[in-house]
Amino acid sequence: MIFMLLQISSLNVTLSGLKILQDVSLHINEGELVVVVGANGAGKSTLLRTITGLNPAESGSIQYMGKEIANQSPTTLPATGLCMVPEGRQLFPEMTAKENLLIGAYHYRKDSKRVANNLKKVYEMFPVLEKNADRIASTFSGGEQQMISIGRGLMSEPKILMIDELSLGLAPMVTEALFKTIKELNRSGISIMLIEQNARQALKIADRAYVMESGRIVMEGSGEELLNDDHVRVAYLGL
Amino acid sequence: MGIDTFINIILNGILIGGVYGLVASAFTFQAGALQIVNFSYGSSTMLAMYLTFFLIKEWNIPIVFAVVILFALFFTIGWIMRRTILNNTNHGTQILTTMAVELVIINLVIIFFTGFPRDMAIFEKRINITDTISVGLTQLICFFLAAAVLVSFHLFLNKTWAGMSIRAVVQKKEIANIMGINSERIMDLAFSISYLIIAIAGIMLMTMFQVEPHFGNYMMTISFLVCVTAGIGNMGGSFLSGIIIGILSALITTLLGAQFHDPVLFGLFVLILLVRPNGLFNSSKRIARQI
Amino acid sequence: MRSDNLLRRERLLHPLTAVSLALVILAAFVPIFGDRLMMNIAIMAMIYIILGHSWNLLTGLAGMFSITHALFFGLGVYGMSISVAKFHLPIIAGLLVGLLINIVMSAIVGMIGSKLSGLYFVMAQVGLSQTIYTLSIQLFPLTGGVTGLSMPREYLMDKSTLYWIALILAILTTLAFAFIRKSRMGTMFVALKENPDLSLSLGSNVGKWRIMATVMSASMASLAGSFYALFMMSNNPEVFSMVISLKIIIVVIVGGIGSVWGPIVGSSLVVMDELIRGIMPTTMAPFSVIIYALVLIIMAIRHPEGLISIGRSIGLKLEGKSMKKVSISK
Amino acid sequence: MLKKTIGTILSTFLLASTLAGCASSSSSAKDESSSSSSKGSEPFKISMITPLTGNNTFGGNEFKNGAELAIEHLGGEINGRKIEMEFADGPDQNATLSEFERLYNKGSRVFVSGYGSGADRTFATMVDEMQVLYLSLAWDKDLIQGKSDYFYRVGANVVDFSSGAMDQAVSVGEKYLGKDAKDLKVAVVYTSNFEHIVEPFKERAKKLGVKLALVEAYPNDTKDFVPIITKLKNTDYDILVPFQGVTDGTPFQKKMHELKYTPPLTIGAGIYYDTPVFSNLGNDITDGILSQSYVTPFINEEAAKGSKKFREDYKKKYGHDPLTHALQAYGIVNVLAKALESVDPAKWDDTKELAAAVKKLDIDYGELPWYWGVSFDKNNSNTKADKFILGQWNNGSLETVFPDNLKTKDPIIPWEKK
Repeated sequence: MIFMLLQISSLNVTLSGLKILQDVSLHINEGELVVVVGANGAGKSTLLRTITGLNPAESGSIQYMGKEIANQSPTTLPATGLCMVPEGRQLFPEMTAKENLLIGAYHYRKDSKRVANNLKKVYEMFPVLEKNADRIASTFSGGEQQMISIGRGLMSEPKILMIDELSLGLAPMVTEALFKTIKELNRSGISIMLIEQNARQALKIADRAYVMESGRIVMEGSGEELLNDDHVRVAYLGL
Repeated sequence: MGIDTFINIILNGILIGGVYGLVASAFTFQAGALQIVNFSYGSSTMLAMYLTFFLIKEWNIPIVFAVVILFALFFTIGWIMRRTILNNTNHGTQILTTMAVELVIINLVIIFFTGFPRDMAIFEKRINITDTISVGLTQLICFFLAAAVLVSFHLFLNKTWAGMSIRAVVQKKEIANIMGINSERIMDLAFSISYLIIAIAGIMLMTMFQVEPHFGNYMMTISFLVCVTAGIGNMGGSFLSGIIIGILSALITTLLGAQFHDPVLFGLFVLILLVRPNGLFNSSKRIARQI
Repeated sequence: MRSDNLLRRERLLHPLTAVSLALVILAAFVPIFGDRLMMNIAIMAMIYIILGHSWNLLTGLAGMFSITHALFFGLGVYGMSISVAKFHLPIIAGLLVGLLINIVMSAIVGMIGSKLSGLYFVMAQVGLSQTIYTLSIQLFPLTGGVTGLSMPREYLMDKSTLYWIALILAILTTLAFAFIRKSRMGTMFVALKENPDLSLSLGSNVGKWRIMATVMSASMASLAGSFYALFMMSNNPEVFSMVISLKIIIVVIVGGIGSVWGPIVGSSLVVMDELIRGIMPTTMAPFSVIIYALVLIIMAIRHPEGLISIGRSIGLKLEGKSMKKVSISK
Repeated sequence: MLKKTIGTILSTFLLASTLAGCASSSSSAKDESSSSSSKGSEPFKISMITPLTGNNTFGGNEFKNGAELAIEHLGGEINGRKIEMEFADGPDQNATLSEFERLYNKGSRVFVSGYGSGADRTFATMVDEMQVLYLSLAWDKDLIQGKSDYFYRVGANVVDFSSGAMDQAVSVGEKYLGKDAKDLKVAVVYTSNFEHIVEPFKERAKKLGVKLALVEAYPNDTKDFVPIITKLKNTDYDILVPFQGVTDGTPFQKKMHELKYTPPLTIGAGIYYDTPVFSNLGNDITDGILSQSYVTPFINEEAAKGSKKFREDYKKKYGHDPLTHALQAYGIVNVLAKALESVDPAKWDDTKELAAAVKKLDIDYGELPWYWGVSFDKNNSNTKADKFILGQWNNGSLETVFPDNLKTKDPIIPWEKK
């Protein structure tokens, strides 16, 4: 049997009187790359923020490795291997690239060997960051910033990396390269939950995918199935 | 007036200005980096001075222990203040509550220590550079100590995990949270550390000046002045502009006369606020980087 | 959207009727227990009501956090006492001089306020008020220095006369505040407070409105100041002190920021203060200041909407409505 | 409609309760006062409103101590009737006025002024109407506006004091420096809080033709005195006259010492240089400095009866040497006691009679511990509070060197500093 890493069942979220998520159920198996597509405002980001505990869950359950984590303090999560790469990169703008990466290693900061090791790995993956390690984060280009953000996530040694809008505001070339990196990461054993508006590319690399519309999961299937689905083609691929 | 006199006055201004810079740096750290406006800042400095005096002079506690006690006390005060009255983000509320704290501190000092001015009675030795030019030894030590404290604080913020997490929390609280940093705890820590700086500044001021319950007012205005010239949040700049203020105030007194000191300085202050609200050294609102 | 909807929800009852009602009740007490101490306390309460409205107009409505409000009050005091004691002008001239100085000063403050906000504005005010305070001491031949000037004894008024003047002034400023709050101008002020950028894009001149708010607020404070000079028969640099500014703020915060009732309810604190001081042994005097400070801390943190809101929320709960949150400054 | 009603009721209740509260407290106080005036054997109350909080706490407490000690020395009674001091806190003008009204309401009809006496201008205009006897120590020259029956200035006034300081400087200059008033150069340094004290000094200098070589008024919160002292160093003058307070006097002299600068001759005028606090600076700094002040407890014992007793008992009771402030308070209570002695205790509650007795007072110099006599002019200013002493620090104690009848030692001029 495949090990179910993250399981969300009938999750409801209400923010300032508005129902954002309704009865959302989804799961991620170990080693999977799961994509959630949906239009702007469908509640995708809220889903991630609720998983990490930044937004309160109203009802339903979020189980991570068999443990209930709904409404837990976000600070406890990195140590368990759950990490989010937030929408719009959200780097610490006035810190250097290296410092940004290091913050990802905060929860095991006392193990300096482990920190250096992981830092080396990230630098190998994104050599451009090693070259500019002491530059202030806000001076990097969008793609490079996304690299820092992913790198920061990787520094926390995640079992699941949840990436919010990987391609937001990036040039197509850059996006493509990043998608490739994500796929590689997934192959190296990290489960990935990717939230995307850019459905075409995301679905291409997805093992499984969900489609979200106005706070509900309306469709589920393998990446290929959804790419060929008529509704998805009309609504998200513009065909 | 000879050139020697002039150099003397400027040197004096620089040395005192350095200490002003240290005093103001904790205020600018609180206001700029932590977004906590602390109007009880001046009286906290005054409290540190009184405690230094009483610990060392009246209760005859050995200096090392006295300093440790003072640090522990101020760390706790900072912690408690942050946990109770500064646990919000509204500047208006912060200003009001801290002004109330100032009243509490001043009156507690009057109750326990009386309003009597206190002086450590340390007589400063002068170091003669030439026959006519000299600097005060205490001032000189304080100046370099102030610089050392600021440099080590800078290193602390940049080179340690605690410092880095403070900066991370200050810049993006939520993201710091999901990276496993307990932002509330870190803010408490940062605020308490700023109170340690106040304690250090208090010790230094006590060696140089006499203290009375309203000494804090002066330190508060000086902090405002320094902080605005440097740009709120710019700690390196605050040291520099502390020196500028020191020189400027010496020059006003010497060239124009002491009665023009306050009006000119405060007029300049308002002018700087209007023309360069981000300070003389800040080109934009890049505040957190300089902390 | 007319943004006075925002205000309507807060409104307890028609301000004009409420105010006249309360003040008439207040006034009715005086003939019954009319001794000097009570009138004295009542006059102080009235002065703080006027100052409270003045602060409320600037901070509660227009959203400009006035931290050194005693500056306007003090200029009013000095305008009156200098013109009367030094230049032997009639009282009315003293009033006008005070107003004039205040208009100039408040135009400056308003101009600064339209350019700066938040902590910067607060610090600029502190700088300005320090300058004025220093000048009030240094310009000894004009101001009388630290000891001030004495008004000639023929201007001494009976306590009850003073009481009635204070009452009338308090009623007038209350009405003025209520009127401004309801008018288009008040709407504009609140709009600027709630969203300066939006108002800017709608084409209203933020600077102009902010200066206007400051000038009106300063005029009210000036009135209180001129009256205070007649009440005290002298001036003193103390009138610029932070303690007075703080008291003004406490009065409004305790009462309820932004509301007509706020300063009136809050002025009960001035009364309380006098009473507490009477009960406490003198050696304990510093404690009463500490208690004052603690009240401020608790009110600012727990009930920033003021005492009146506690009362109001009881009333509203019965109807099942929730309160609108009010913050001290943006 | 409901919330309207509740709101109205609540607010009215608040107002009513506070007013009722103060009314009840005042009415109960009224009972007290009426009962006290009906008997005559009740303790007689003298009230003093003095700053016990705020900026002037220190001086305020000195006043309180001095007055307390005066009552103690009087044995707590005069002519068989008990007397009591009643203190209230007056940190600022407004608080002082409301405390005044509160005490008045409780039946106090006799007041002596506290330290700083911020509201004395106000009282000067209103005590006549209220028929309250007020003995003031405030020294503003235009304090009393017109004729009064109830307001008395018992202490000195600032014009006498300040122009007196100029005269002292001139006479010292003539006697010891061999310089004429016309050749004398004086430097004056003061905090701008003392602008009103220095003004007559300057006028007097102008009149006598004394040249003011340097006039430096610094803000009252000045902490760094190096620039000012440097300026002094570069000025050519004969006598330095600092007008300083407790917060700036010590740092100023300390800094001068640190900079190894000794002025040719220093005559401190007034507020601070005569205090024992100043002597804590150490003999190296203080010795040789001349200081003009009000009369102090440190004068020739034979010239002022009781001054030594005051000095010693004060130190025993409060742990430090008395300042001139304490003596002022001690003195003014004694002046009042003299007036009380001359009136039948049963009639003390008739303030009018008491005020008349005060007006009639004629006490010669030296009868009271503060040396000053008492004799009021038509404006109720004490004409016998015009003697000021010049002291000199000598081996850590302030010796009175002028006038001759009060002096405890001869002045040493010029003083050679080690």
